[in-house]
Parts: sequence; structure tokens; C-alpha cells
Amino acid sequence: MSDLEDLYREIILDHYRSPRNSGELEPPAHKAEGFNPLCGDEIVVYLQLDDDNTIADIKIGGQGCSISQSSASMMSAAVKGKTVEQAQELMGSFKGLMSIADKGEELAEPTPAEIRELGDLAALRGVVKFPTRIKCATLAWNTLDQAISETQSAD
Amino acid sequence: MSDLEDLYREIILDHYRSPRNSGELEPPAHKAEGFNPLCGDEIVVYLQLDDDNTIADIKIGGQGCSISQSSASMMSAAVKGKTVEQAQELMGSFKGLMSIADKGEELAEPTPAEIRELGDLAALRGVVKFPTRIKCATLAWNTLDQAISETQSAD
Amino acid sequence: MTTPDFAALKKDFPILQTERHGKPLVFLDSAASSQRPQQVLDAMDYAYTHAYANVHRGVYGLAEAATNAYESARLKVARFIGAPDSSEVIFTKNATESLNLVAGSWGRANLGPGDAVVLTMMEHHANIVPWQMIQAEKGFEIRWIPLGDDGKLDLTELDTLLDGAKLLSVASMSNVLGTINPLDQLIEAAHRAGALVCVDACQSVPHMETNVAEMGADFVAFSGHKMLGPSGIGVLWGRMELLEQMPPFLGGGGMISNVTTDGFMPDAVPSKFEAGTPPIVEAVGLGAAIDYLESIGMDAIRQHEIELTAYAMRALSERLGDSVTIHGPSEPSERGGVLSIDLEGVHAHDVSQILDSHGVAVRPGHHCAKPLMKELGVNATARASFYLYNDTSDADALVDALADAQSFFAP
Amino acid sequence: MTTPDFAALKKDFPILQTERHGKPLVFLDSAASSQRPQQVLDAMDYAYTHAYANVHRGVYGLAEAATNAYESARLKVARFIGAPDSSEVIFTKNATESLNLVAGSWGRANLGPGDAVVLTMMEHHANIVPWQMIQAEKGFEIRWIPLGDDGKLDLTELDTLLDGAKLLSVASMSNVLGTINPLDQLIEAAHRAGALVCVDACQSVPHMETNVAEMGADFVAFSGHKMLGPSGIGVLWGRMELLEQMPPFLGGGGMISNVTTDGFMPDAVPSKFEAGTPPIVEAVGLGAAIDYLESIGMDAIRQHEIELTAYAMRALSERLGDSVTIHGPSEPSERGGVLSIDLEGVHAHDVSQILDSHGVAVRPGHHCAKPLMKELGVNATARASFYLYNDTSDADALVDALADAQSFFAP
Ligand SMILES: Cc1ncc(COP(=O)(O)O)c(C=O)c1O
Ligand SMILES: Cc1ncc(COP(=O)(O)O)c(C=O)c1O
Repeated sequence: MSDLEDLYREIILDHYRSPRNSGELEPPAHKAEGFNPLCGDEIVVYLQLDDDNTIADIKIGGQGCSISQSSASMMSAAVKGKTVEQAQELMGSFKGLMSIADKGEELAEPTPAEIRELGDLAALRGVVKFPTRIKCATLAWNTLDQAISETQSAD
Repeated sequence: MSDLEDLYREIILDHYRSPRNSGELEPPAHKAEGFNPLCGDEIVVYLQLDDDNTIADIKIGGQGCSISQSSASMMSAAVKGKTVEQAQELMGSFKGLMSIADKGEELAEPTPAEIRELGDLAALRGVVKFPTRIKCATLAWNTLDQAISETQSAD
Repeated sequence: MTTPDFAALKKDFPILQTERHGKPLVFLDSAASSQRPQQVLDAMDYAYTHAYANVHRGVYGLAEAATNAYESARLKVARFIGAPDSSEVIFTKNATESLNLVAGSWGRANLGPGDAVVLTMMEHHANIVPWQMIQAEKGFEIRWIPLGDDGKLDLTELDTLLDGAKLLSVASMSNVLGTINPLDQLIEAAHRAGALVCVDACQSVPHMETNVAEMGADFVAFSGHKMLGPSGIGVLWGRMELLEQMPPFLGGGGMISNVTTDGFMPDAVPSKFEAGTPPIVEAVGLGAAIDYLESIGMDAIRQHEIELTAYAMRALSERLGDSVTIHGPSEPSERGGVLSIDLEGVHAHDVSQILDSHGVAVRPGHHCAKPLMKELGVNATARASFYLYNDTSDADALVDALADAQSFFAP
Repeated sequence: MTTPDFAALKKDFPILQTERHGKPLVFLDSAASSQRPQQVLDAMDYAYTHAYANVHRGVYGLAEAATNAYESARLKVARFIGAPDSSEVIFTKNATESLNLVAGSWGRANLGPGDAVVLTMMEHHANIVPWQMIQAEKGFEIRWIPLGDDGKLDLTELDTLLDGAKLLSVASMSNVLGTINPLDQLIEAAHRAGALVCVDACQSVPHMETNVAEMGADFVAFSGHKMLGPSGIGVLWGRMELLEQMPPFLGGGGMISNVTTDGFMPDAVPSKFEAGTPPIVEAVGLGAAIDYLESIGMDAIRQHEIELTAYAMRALSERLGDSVTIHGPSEPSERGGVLSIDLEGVHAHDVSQILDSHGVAVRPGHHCAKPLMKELGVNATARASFYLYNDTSDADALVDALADAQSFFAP
């Protein structure tokens, strides 16, 4: 598989063409906007939490490239129904996946358990071979992070 | 004769060691200060004009290298007793001498008439081979020029 | 004069002999930064190995040689842009610093509440943010000349916008749209209204004849790295009378005539604006770049780029039809060789990524012109830009790669 | 580690193989600007021919390679100076811009009537004029730490001078006297008084181990061209907490996170302070210079320079006796390899001229430290400065040439 095919796996293009959880939520849902100053990509995350800190609903807005849009779509599908803690854990393993090449280490295949946990998101691991695209892939997560902090500080 | 000996002719060193017209003049004599921002050389020119615009007296102060000091000394000797117009003419031919190499033209030997007119000052023509020293040689003249303009504007 | 052989120029540029993914490099990002010929690299190498020392303050031979090399670069720039006086040429680190110098020195000294500066909706951030920074300090108004049809400025309200303005600052050519702005008309109107004119000439100086005296502007800024010169150097040209009145911008060695514990006296122009050790060897490189450009001729370069742009626009529309949009003027002779492309169904970022796999280098993004992007209703375009070393084979490679990107992303 | 063979280093420096007036070049002006080894020239050449594009905004391979090269230079600088966080390293055009950045950004935002900035009498104009410029705008007080004995600062009134001051800005080493200032003591006293400390480290970073974290300063500025790097690049290191709070200095592309017609939002540090196309290849060259310096070892370089300075001072006094004065500390280990020489009966300008005829390059003048020169009661000195590529044969040539200058001018 060429690097390019590895970057643009079918599942990524599928999320790009048919984004999950696309749309908006009305307040009291929390809203956070993130953007990539280098390319202009924008992600808007709308976040609705339950009383028990579960992500009851999440919607995604904004515009950007296939990587940032598919990553946002996959992220929304992966965290919906999870607790904030679980979402943050997932964010941790996703960012780990993304930054492997960033730190100049060997590119280690994720363990089967990790892949299972990340689900569709694991398909994004081809991105690490394209350092400038890592920011595209992590933009949605950083924006989610921002939305979560806002729910916490609003408490 | 090497370039260096040509730069530091005996007559230049003589003016440097025994500067002519060194000292100060009290007002109403005009005073002008010039300095070379690159090296810190300073020349002070005190100028006393007659009613008929003749340079009745001139004194030189300041400190600097052999070229700026000897040039000032020679300049003072050359213009003393001359009219302002004659001094300015002399300045013209001196600056001409200095800027020959500056403009990238051939270095033409001055004509005997010019040499006679410039007197000791002609000895400074070795300076043109050292472009950074041209500013040293012309500093006194620029300062004289400034002193003259001040006498005129004071009229 | 015979037409230069543009196809043969590529061999002067070592980087254009390299490959990417096994394919010859097709470099189409000169609007961001150009490549440079061996002649420029050699000139800098010679300076570093035979004529390097700090400039201006040395008496010894190397210092004199370095000073001469630096100052002769100033003379070359002056001649290249038709400056009446070479002392009007100030070396900066890039065009951005040049524009900050105008805003920070002239602007800080001359702008206040009630004043206005006029910009256009197609300015690069380098010609927006410096004004916004001084605005925050001094509180004047910034007015915007709107975008009209076909990627051109809408000048219907020009006189109203200029009324009472102290300065118009405008790009000679848009780095997104390629639009060549009507400087004659703009400068004439601004001067009639009593406003000075600052021209961001980053995109035009490298590509066409420039004569600041004929242009009639008051300030002109551009960068060396977009015109075959090295990184690390820019130019500000200004009218001597203005430069003399302006306060210094950065303070330090080389820009003073005296310093005491009580204060300092600035040196004459241009030293006044060149604090610290200047970009010595970068100036030498820029001088060599100018020699190279002049050996080909700016009019020939402009003609070559018009033809190449026309060829590429035609090929794009023939091959990709309505699925491709090229922002900016439709008439090649009214624009520079800067093609901001929207490819239906493929985001600019992805376009650029896929083109890279074909060895074709184009730049995606907002191109530091976010207000313009907002106006165009896009958040990114894929920009292909041509220079003298590009030819029709590069345009063909671009079209082929775009077609591939489209089929790659086709549902 | 074995002692490096300093005598062999010269061959790495192409310019040191050249001649002047038929004599081998003896370059003794590194305090103004150093020369550079082939390794640095090769690294820049490689960047221009294999990895050049504008940085940060490109997706294609060349742009990524250039961005990596530029950012890895930042990592190298950070490691070289012991910066806790590489984002604290800001690339500027020279140390002068670095100091103007501190004065223009931090100073403009934090200084006003009633405030004080403390400088010393041995500062370079680059660490005086920027403060005087902001002083004229904001109206604070500038206080001066006086000169004491043996070319050192007189610190008897230090606490009084620092009382109520907001910042102390001081050279780590004087470029005229060679004096190594007691940074530990100065920084401790300043912080105790609640003042920040900015260090002009131009003369120390190239010549001795630097660790900004251990030093405890708040800002540290230096230039690439004095440490075997190219012209056109400088560095400002600052504590992240301060840099984050400071407003931007220059505005333009690359330093924003968003721009609208209403205003802009700055990007994160360090981008916030790097407006416009940065000195891309210059950063690569600086990185290569650091590799070279590290391959020799900063402690070895310092040791070599102490020995060479001691040798030269001894030789000068043995050969020329009382007719030669060397300003600054008499103890070589308390100073850098910068010898400001007064030769009785010969003006510095003439000294330098005559030395040049021997192939010996020294710099005459005020060395951009006019307040200090006034204090020393001289209007110019002839400054010889050593670096790693100098050896005792260079010191011998200096002494011989000075003796000749003296006899040339002897009555
Ligand atoms: C102590 C000191 N500070 C500042 C500077 C200014 O450095 P630059 O000219 O590279 O900006 C110098 C060098 O000239 C210096 O020696
Ligand atoms: C129109 C325009 N203005 C200003 C700039 C800024 O130039 P630099 O980054 O060299 O300062 C650019 C290039 O990026 C440009 O295209």
C-alpha cells in the first residue's frame, strides 16, 4: 500500500463523504470552535452532557480537508455515549498514535487491543507519515478538549 | 612606493605630528563640529571672517586619526587668508581628488596646476586607494563647509 | 534582443533537477518563495569565502570588500526599481518588516484619532496586521476598498474612501487572485486626496518591470526570497523626503551618529533604518538575483508568464471543465501567474497532498489573506504559481495531477 | 575527551586560507562577526539545493523538509543554550532586533512614568538605543551602573540602582573590554528587587557554555553571525510565561491565528514573534554552526581562548611595554578574548590600516559603545578579538604588526 493510499484509506473517505453527527445543538449544549492557523480549517464541536457526565449528544460543524473532517466524524461517533473520562482516555491514545512519528521514534504498529479501542479512528494512523497533516487529524480532538473544559468551568 | 607609504607620506605625518592652527577662537568666531559616526573622529573648526569675506583666522580642535588630523591641519593652512569663494573652490578640487576612485573611474594623476593649487593637500591623494579613509580626509572640509554656512545664515 | 530560451533556464536551478517520489520536481509555489539559480548561490559562497567581515566599521581589506559588496547590492536594487537615489533603498529582513517599518515609524508618528488608513480587501496579512497594531495604539480608522467583479477591486467609492485619509496601502498584485491592481489610478486618486501611498510590491517586483519613480508611490516594500534571492532579506524603498522626517524604527549599532547616556542622534538615511549587523551576504545574493533577472529581462519574464498562465488556464478548463474554479481575473494579461484553484469535491489540503505524490508542489491554505478568503467564501484554495523557470510541461503536470486528485476522491 | 587540535581547525574555514597583500590572513575581528567553516556553508547550500520552500504552510515534500530543517534548528539552539522549552527560542534578524523586541513589546506594555530600567556603562548601542526610543515614548527613567576598577562594573550602589526598577538589561561580556559580568550576582540582586533581567549575550554565547535555565535570566539575546553562523539571523530566548503575556512585536503572516477586518488574534509563541518569512536557510546555517561548536566543546573553546588571551597580553607587554594599553580586566580568566588596544602615538584607525598591510585584521573605532568610550576617555581603540580558529601564530603576527605600526609613526 502506498503512503498516499495509507493516508486516504477507504474508511476515511467514507467518513469524509458522509460525515456522522454533522449539525448543531442548541444551548444549553456547549459549543467550541477550533481552527488550524496554517490552513484555515475550522471545526465546531457542540457537546451535550448528561448529569452523570456522559456525552449524551455531540454534533460537528465547520469545514476543512478530508483528514480533519473525517477525524471529527470518527471522533464524534467514538465518544458519543461515553463518559467524559472515557473520551479523554480515547483522546490520549489517539494523540499517542498521532505523535509517534512526531517524536522521531520508530513507528510501532498499535496493539490489537488499542486498535479495537480506537475503532475506525485507527485508520488515521497513516497520517503520521505526513507530519503537516497531524494537525488536521488532531484538530477535532483539541476542539473537543476545549468544549469539555468549558462544561467543567461552567459547573 | 607601496600603497601604504603613498597613504602616509612624510608631509602628512608632519602635519599630524605638528598640526598647524591648532586651538580655539572665541565668539564672534563661528564654530562647527563634525564627526565621523563610523570611527568616532571629531573635528572642530573655529572660523573668523573679515568684512570682505576673507578667512581672517581659523583654528582646529578635536581628535582623530593621522588622516583626519593632517587633512584638517593642511586645510586650515590652505584656506587661511583666502576668501570664502576661494576656499570653496579649493574644497571642490580637493573633493574631486578624493572621489576619483569613489566613482570607479581611472585614477588620473592631477595636473601640475592642480597640484600647485592644492599645495600640501595634494599629498592626500594616496587616500583614494583606501575608500574607508576618504571620510577621514574629507571630514575637516565638511566641517568647514558647515562653519561657512553658519556664517552666511547668521548674516 | 532575441527571446530568452526559458526552457533552458531550469538547468540553472539545482533544486529543479531533484526528484520527488521518483518524479521530476514540478515547483509551482514561487508566490510563497522562489528557488534560486546557481549564480546566486555562488555569489553568496564567494562572499562567505573571500569577502566576509562585518560592514561599515572596518578599515582592513576584508571589511572594505564586504562593505563594497553590501553597498553595491544597494546600488543594484536602486537601479532595478528605478529609485532616484540609492540611499532610499533600505534593507530589512523581509517585506513584512518593511511594512512594519512604515506603520511603526511613519504611522506611529503621523496617525491618531480622526485619521484614516485605507487598505483593500485583498491585502496579505503583512499589509493588514501592522496597521491594526498601530491602530490599537493610536486609534485611527481603517477603511477597506471592497472586492468587485472578476477578482478586481471595486473602485466606485474610491474617492469617498480616500476622503480625509492619510495613507493608502495596497498590494500591486494579489498573492491569491493574481489581480494586478491599477496603481496609476489608485495613486493618482490618493495623492489628489492628500494621502500617501504605500505599495506592497511583493508579488510584482519579481515578475515585471518596476519603476518606483514612474509609479509615483511613496513607499514600496518587497522581499528577496520571492525574486531568486536568499531568505532573510527584504527591501523598503521610500521617498527621501519622507524617510528623512521619519523617526527610526529599530535602535542599535549602525543607525546612530552619536549616543550618550542622555539620548541618541540618528544617522542619515538609510543607516537610520538599518540597526545592527545587516543581512550582509543576503544582500549580495539579492544583488546576484537581480543580475540574473536583468540578464533575461523583466519584460520577457512577464511575457513568458502571461503565456504560461493563459496556457494553464485553458488546459485546466478543457480538461476539468466546470469542476475547477480559478479565482481572480479571467484575462491572463490582467493578472500574474498565480492560480488559486478550487477543485470540486476535493479540499485544497487534499489537492496539495495528492499533487505532491506526482511531484507537483502547490500550496493549500488561506495564503495569509483571511479577510479575502472570507469574502470569497472559501477557507482554503490550492494555489499554483509560476515563475520564469516554469514551462508548459509544468502546467501539463499540474493538470494531470489535478485530474488524478479528482478521480481519487470521486465517490 | 581529548583536547581538540585547535591549530587544525583553521583548515575548516575557507576564508582563512586566503591572503592579504601576499600575507596569510590573520583574522582578529570575530567580536564584530566571525567567519564560518565549510560545514556551515555546505549545510546552507544543501538546504537551498535540496530542501527549500517557504515554511509552515506547505503540505508538499519540499515545504515539509524546509519546515523540519527550520524547526530542528530551533531545537538545536534550545538545547545549546539549555532552554527548558524550544518554543521559547525566537528567531530574529540579529541580536539588535531581539533587544528591540524586548523593549518594543515587553517595554512598551510595561513601562511608564515612575518606572526605571537599569543599564550599565559598558553596554553596546543595541542595548541602549532601543530603551532610549521607548523611553521617549513612555517616559521612564534609565539608570546606569557605573564603571569601576580594572574594566569591571562598580556594584557598590547596585541595590540602590535596582530599587524600584522593572528591568535590568546587561551584557554578559563587554565587546570592548572583554569583561565578563557577574551575572549570578546581578540577576540575584535584580530579582530580589523585583526586576526582570535581559541579558545581551552576543559576546558570550559564541565563546562559552551557556545555560539560560541555570543563569536564571528572563530574556537572553544573541546573534548567529558571531558564532560561526550566517548573517541575517539572531535569537531571542525568553521565559515562556513572559513571552505568552507580551503583545506581538511585528505583525504579518505566520504570527496570527485569525485576521478579520476588525482585528487579529496572535498565534502561540514562538510564531507570535516571527512575522513574515523567517530566515529559513540562515536558521539551518546556525544549526550547523552549533553542531560544529558542540563537536569541539564550548569548555574547550573557552579554555583555548583564555590561554590565547593570556599569551597575547603577555607578548604585547613584553614587546611594547608601557606604550601599549589594553583596556579591561588584567586577569585573562576574567575576560573574553577581546583586546581593545591603545598604542601610544598611533591612532586606532592608523593602527588598523598598518596592521592590514601585514594581513592582520583588527577593528578601530568606538565599537558601538560610545558612552563607554567617553568614560574611558578615548574616541577609538583598535580591537583585536580571538576565536577558536586563532592560535599563537596569530597573536605573534598581531604583536609584530603593532611594533611595526609604532616604528612607522615614531617621530
Ligand atoms: C555586546 C553586543 N551587543 C549587541 C551587538 C549587536 O549585534 P548585531 O549587530 O548582530 O545585532 C553586538 C555586536 O555588534 C555586541 O557585541
Ligand atoms: C502580497 C504579499 N505581501 C507580503 C508578503 C510577505 O512577505 P514576507 O513573508 O517575505 O515578509 C507576501 C508573501 O508572503 C505577499 O505575497
